Amino acid sequence: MEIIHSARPLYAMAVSAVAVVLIGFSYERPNLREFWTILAAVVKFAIVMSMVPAVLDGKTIEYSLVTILPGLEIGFKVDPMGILFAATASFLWILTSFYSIGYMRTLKEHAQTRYFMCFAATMTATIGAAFAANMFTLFLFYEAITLCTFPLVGHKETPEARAGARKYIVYLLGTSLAFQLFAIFLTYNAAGTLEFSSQGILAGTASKTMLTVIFVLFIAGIAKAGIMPFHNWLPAAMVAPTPVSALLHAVAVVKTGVFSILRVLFFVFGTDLLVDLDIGTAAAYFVSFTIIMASFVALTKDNLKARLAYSTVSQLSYIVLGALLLTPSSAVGGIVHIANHAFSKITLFFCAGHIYAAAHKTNISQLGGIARRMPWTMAAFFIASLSMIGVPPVAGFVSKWYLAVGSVEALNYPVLVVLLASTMLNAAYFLPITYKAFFEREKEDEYHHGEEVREIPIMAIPLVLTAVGSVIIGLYPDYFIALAREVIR
Amino acid sequence: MIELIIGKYNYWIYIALMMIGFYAMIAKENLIKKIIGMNIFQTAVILFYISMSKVRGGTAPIEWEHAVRYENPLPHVLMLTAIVVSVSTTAVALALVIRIYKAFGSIEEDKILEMKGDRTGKTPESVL
Amino acid sequence: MKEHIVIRTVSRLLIPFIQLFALYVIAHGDISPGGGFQGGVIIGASVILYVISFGMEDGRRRVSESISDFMNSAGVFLFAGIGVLCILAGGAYLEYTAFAGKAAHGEHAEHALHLASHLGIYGIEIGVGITVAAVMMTIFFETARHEDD
Amino acid sequence: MISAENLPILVIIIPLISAIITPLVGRIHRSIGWLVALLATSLSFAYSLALIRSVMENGPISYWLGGWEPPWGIEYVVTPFNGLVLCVVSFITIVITLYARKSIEQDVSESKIPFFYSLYLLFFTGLMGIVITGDIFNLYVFIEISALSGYALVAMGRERDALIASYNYLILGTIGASFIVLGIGYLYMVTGTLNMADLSARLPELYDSTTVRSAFAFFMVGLSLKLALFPFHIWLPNVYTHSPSTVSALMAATSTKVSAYVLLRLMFTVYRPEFVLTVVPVTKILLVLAALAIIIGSVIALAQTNIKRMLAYSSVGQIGYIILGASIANQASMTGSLMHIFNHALMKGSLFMVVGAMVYRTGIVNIEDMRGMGKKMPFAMAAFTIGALSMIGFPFTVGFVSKWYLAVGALKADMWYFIPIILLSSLLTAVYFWRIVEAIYFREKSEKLAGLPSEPAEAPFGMTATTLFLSLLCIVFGIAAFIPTKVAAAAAKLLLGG
Repeated sequence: MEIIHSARPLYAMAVSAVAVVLIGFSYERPNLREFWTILAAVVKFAIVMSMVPAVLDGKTIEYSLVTILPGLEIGFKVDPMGILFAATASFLWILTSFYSIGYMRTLKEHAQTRYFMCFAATMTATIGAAFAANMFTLFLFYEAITLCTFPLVGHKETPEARAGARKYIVYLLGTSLAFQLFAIFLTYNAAGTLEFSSQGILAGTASKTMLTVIFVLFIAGIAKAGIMPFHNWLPAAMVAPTPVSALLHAVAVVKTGVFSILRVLFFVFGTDLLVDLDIGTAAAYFVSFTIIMASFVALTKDNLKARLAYSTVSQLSYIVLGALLLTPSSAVGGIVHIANHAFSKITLFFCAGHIYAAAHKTNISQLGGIARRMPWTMAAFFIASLSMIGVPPVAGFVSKWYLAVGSVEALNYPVLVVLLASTMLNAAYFLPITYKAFFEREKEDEYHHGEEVREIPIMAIPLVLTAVGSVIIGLYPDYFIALAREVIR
Repeated sequence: MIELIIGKYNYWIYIALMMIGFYAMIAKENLIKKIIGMNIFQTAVILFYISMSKVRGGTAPIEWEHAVRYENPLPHVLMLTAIVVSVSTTAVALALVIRIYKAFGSIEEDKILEMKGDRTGKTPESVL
Repeated sequence: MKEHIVIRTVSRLLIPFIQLFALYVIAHGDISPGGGFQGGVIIGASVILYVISFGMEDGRRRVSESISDFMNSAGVFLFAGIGVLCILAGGAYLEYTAFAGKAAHGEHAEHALHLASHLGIYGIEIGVGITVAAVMMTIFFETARHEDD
Repeated sequence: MISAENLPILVIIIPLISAIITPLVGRIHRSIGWLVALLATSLSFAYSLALIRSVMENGPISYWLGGWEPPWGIEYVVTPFNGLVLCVVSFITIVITLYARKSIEQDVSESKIPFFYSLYLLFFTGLMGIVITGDIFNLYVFIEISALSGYALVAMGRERDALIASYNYLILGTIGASFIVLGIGYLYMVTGTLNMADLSARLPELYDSTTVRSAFAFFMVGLSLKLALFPFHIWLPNVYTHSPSTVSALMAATSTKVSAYVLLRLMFTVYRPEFVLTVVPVTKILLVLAALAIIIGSVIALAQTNIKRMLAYSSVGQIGYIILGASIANQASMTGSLMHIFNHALMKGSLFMVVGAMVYRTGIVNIEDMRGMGKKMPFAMAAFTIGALSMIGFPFTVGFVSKWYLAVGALKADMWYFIPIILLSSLLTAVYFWRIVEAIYFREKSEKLAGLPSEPAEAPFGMTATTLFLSLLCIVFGIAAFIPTKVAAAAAKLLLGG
């Protein structure tokens, strides 16, 4: 495989780091400040996209920033999986920037400068995680994301926000320090390196028991992936402003989690070793449990964001499941689902935030007839929920299809049943919302008198775009599938 | 056994003194008594060193025509330093006790501990 | 105790001799028992005796705080300074023989080295003596100070 | 004039002479004392750097005091091991000196300021002397010099409790030092030498002697007291809590580190590694104590309401790390231990400096009252956050580097069970630091803070700048860790007899 040495991944990261500083300095001029955010988002996306052709040609771009200690290197490697994640995240950042501006200004939130600074910082860390060339770099950015998003989660500074933010940091920092770091120590001790390799680095380095321990520690340590029992932070983090929930808890944070798990599975352990260890199936059942349970919990939630949060927990586990089934098709399904779920879920969160900003509603039971006032929003919501359920031609179908094929290939029929069951459950908790919005009467007393509820363009446009995006991906999935196939090749 | 007790009597004395001093430092409530204990402790150490340097029938280690057999001068020199240290420690300790007495009105440890953290009393700054 | 005429007279008589003895001890410290430390203590003791018999104020008039502070520093400075002079003269720290300079290689080499090291030791002894005396006084004055000042 | 070979003595003698003249020149103008202190520490640091460079290039340096050849004379030795400690101590002291000027003006009454700097320099002299000397009795003398000036420095604290803290420190410190001097006496009795290198050569054949073993026991107890190794740590929290901010920072950053150095020096270079590992496996005891220190220090820190006291207990835990690494005693863990001497000096120094700045401006020491401090003192609190992250062991900070080495060392020695201990303490550290970070940024100002005038917000420039500088170094050396690691690895190799 051809290797290009280039600092481009670093630039892609640095753009938003520079933006952090610029945003900080222009705190007195909101327009300039927002301009920096958008400029950084666009430039970042452009840099990321400029690396795509090379990656599709089967090349990797590598850059070593600094070697902290022998064996501990901050290095970047742009490979198909990384670029898939980076492209998704940076593209959605552009839309989220617009959406954020609309949201923050409409609601006249406080501490907007801090908000945008942390947002840009989080994006820096996310891209860093996407391009991390070794487990140490990944861990570094994994932790950096936790820290940068902490102020965003606790943005409202109310007691609930603080409690949520505390839960958030306790879960994420706690598990990563206790388990993930432990696993990294053990990995380094066994393999003598932390560098990702497509064959895995752990094969034949330690006893089976030790490798199983490392595996379990990694899975437990990456709480960002929301696998039960370490999923509680995700609903707790919903106290954040909705754009944060949208980008961070549908894309950046949780996807970094599953991305890390995929990295660990494919590049630290390697598929062959996982087959040898024979822990894939057991873990797959474990993850399946999360899929089903989270769906059931989602059914019980009336708060729209909470329902979306549990849906996220469930959907994240699809990705992990895909990787754990250890067949090419399921792996493709899992990887593609990173992008698919990102587009769909961000749409759903955008809708939730838009409804809150425009109509000050947070609960599903209040949504009766809202589609009449916010037709675009609810249409987008409908499309995105179809994607969640896995109805063609929307994006979610593609990944679900590959997952189902993979489970058949692996002769793992229980998992197939889980997939189908969860599809039913998804339908059960998403479709009633749409039904309510379109076909129920709105309750008069629910509205503030004299206040006209209407859609806010700067918020509506991004969510329509993401909905359209998920349809396009559903219709033309080849691009992403090509990337995903590069990963497992 | 007798040999052990009598033949090495210097060590027994030093250990006894050391234990007395140590006990006083740890167990006495009175701060001055603690300092006295500390002095006994340090004296025990000095005694130990000096007895170590003894040469049977040796004279003082000075430039002198009779000094054919003389005692090891090095421990003496070391103990000169140790005495200086001990004097300085005592001086610092006494100065502290004086200030403690001015600030708390007592040199009994249990009474002081009762008052500790009670900021209504005079601060050391104000008694200086 | 100020009113005790006997004590005052005896002290007045004794103190000069005590101090003379102190100087003797310092001066003979290089080859016989004694030296700066002991001599210094004796000087300090003489001042303390003076204070005991004539009182604090009188004592402080003789040896004011600034003088004892100055002596404190000056003694150590002398000590350390001689060490540094040795370095400047080309030897190691406190290598007095460095003072002999070229004479160390001349015909009277042994004599020169002997003289140099004695000179060095005398300087050190005097420094130590000054400091110890001053420290004794300072400790005494500080601990004997009245509560109200 | 002053040639390079005299550097080892100059490192000591310059602060010593400066300490003497400070009270005199301080009479002319009170800020001259500070200038002298700054000059002396800077020169010491410059010479230490020159020394370590020379050592890394040309091998160890030996200096004969008074031209007397060791083992008869006193010898000063510089190796990569103590060169590193010399640099750390003098560097941190410069930074704290810069910081001290304003802080001390508030903490110490004006007439005492020259004396403060005099004691400060003496303390520094003692520490440098401890590190550089190659003579075991000289070591004791320097220990006492630094300890005596340390007692006086602590007693300068603003509250009267400082006097009690200082007194207890004095009593325990004297016990510790007397034990050390007894150990020295025992060694001298059987070997007839006081030179460390000479001792090291003569001791192996005497390892079975009860005298040599008792000497070792005396050293261990004495140094554990000086080091505040659990369970000998009781003096430390009070001392750190009540002494002036500058002194807390200085002591936290240097004096326990130097004691740790002495422990390592005695364990591995006077006695040999085989003695502490196999003949009298004291490392096994130390491992247990270190693990207890790490956990208990963190747990007690969790329960504190006074920030200074919390940091003090956290120090107890961190000392455990240093001892843990040394007791595992392989190349990686020893490197980690030495790195942690340096790293902990940086982070704890900066944290205490933040607290000092906060006390200077607001007088707040209770964690409860720190709510909303981020809005008042953003720079100081940024430094606090960095320090806190470093204490947690966040990657990109120095705390991670030493923890990494310790963990790798523990795994290499097949002592995997220490990893959960390290990680658990990281978690506890995260808890007790994070609750403060959260309180300072995400809470309304406390009543006490709101009651204070809003201007001036930050501590004076000298304090804020030095604090930030030190905390930035926590990041710089967390990224460029290979620079100190190179020295630490060389030192570790030396200690382990390779």
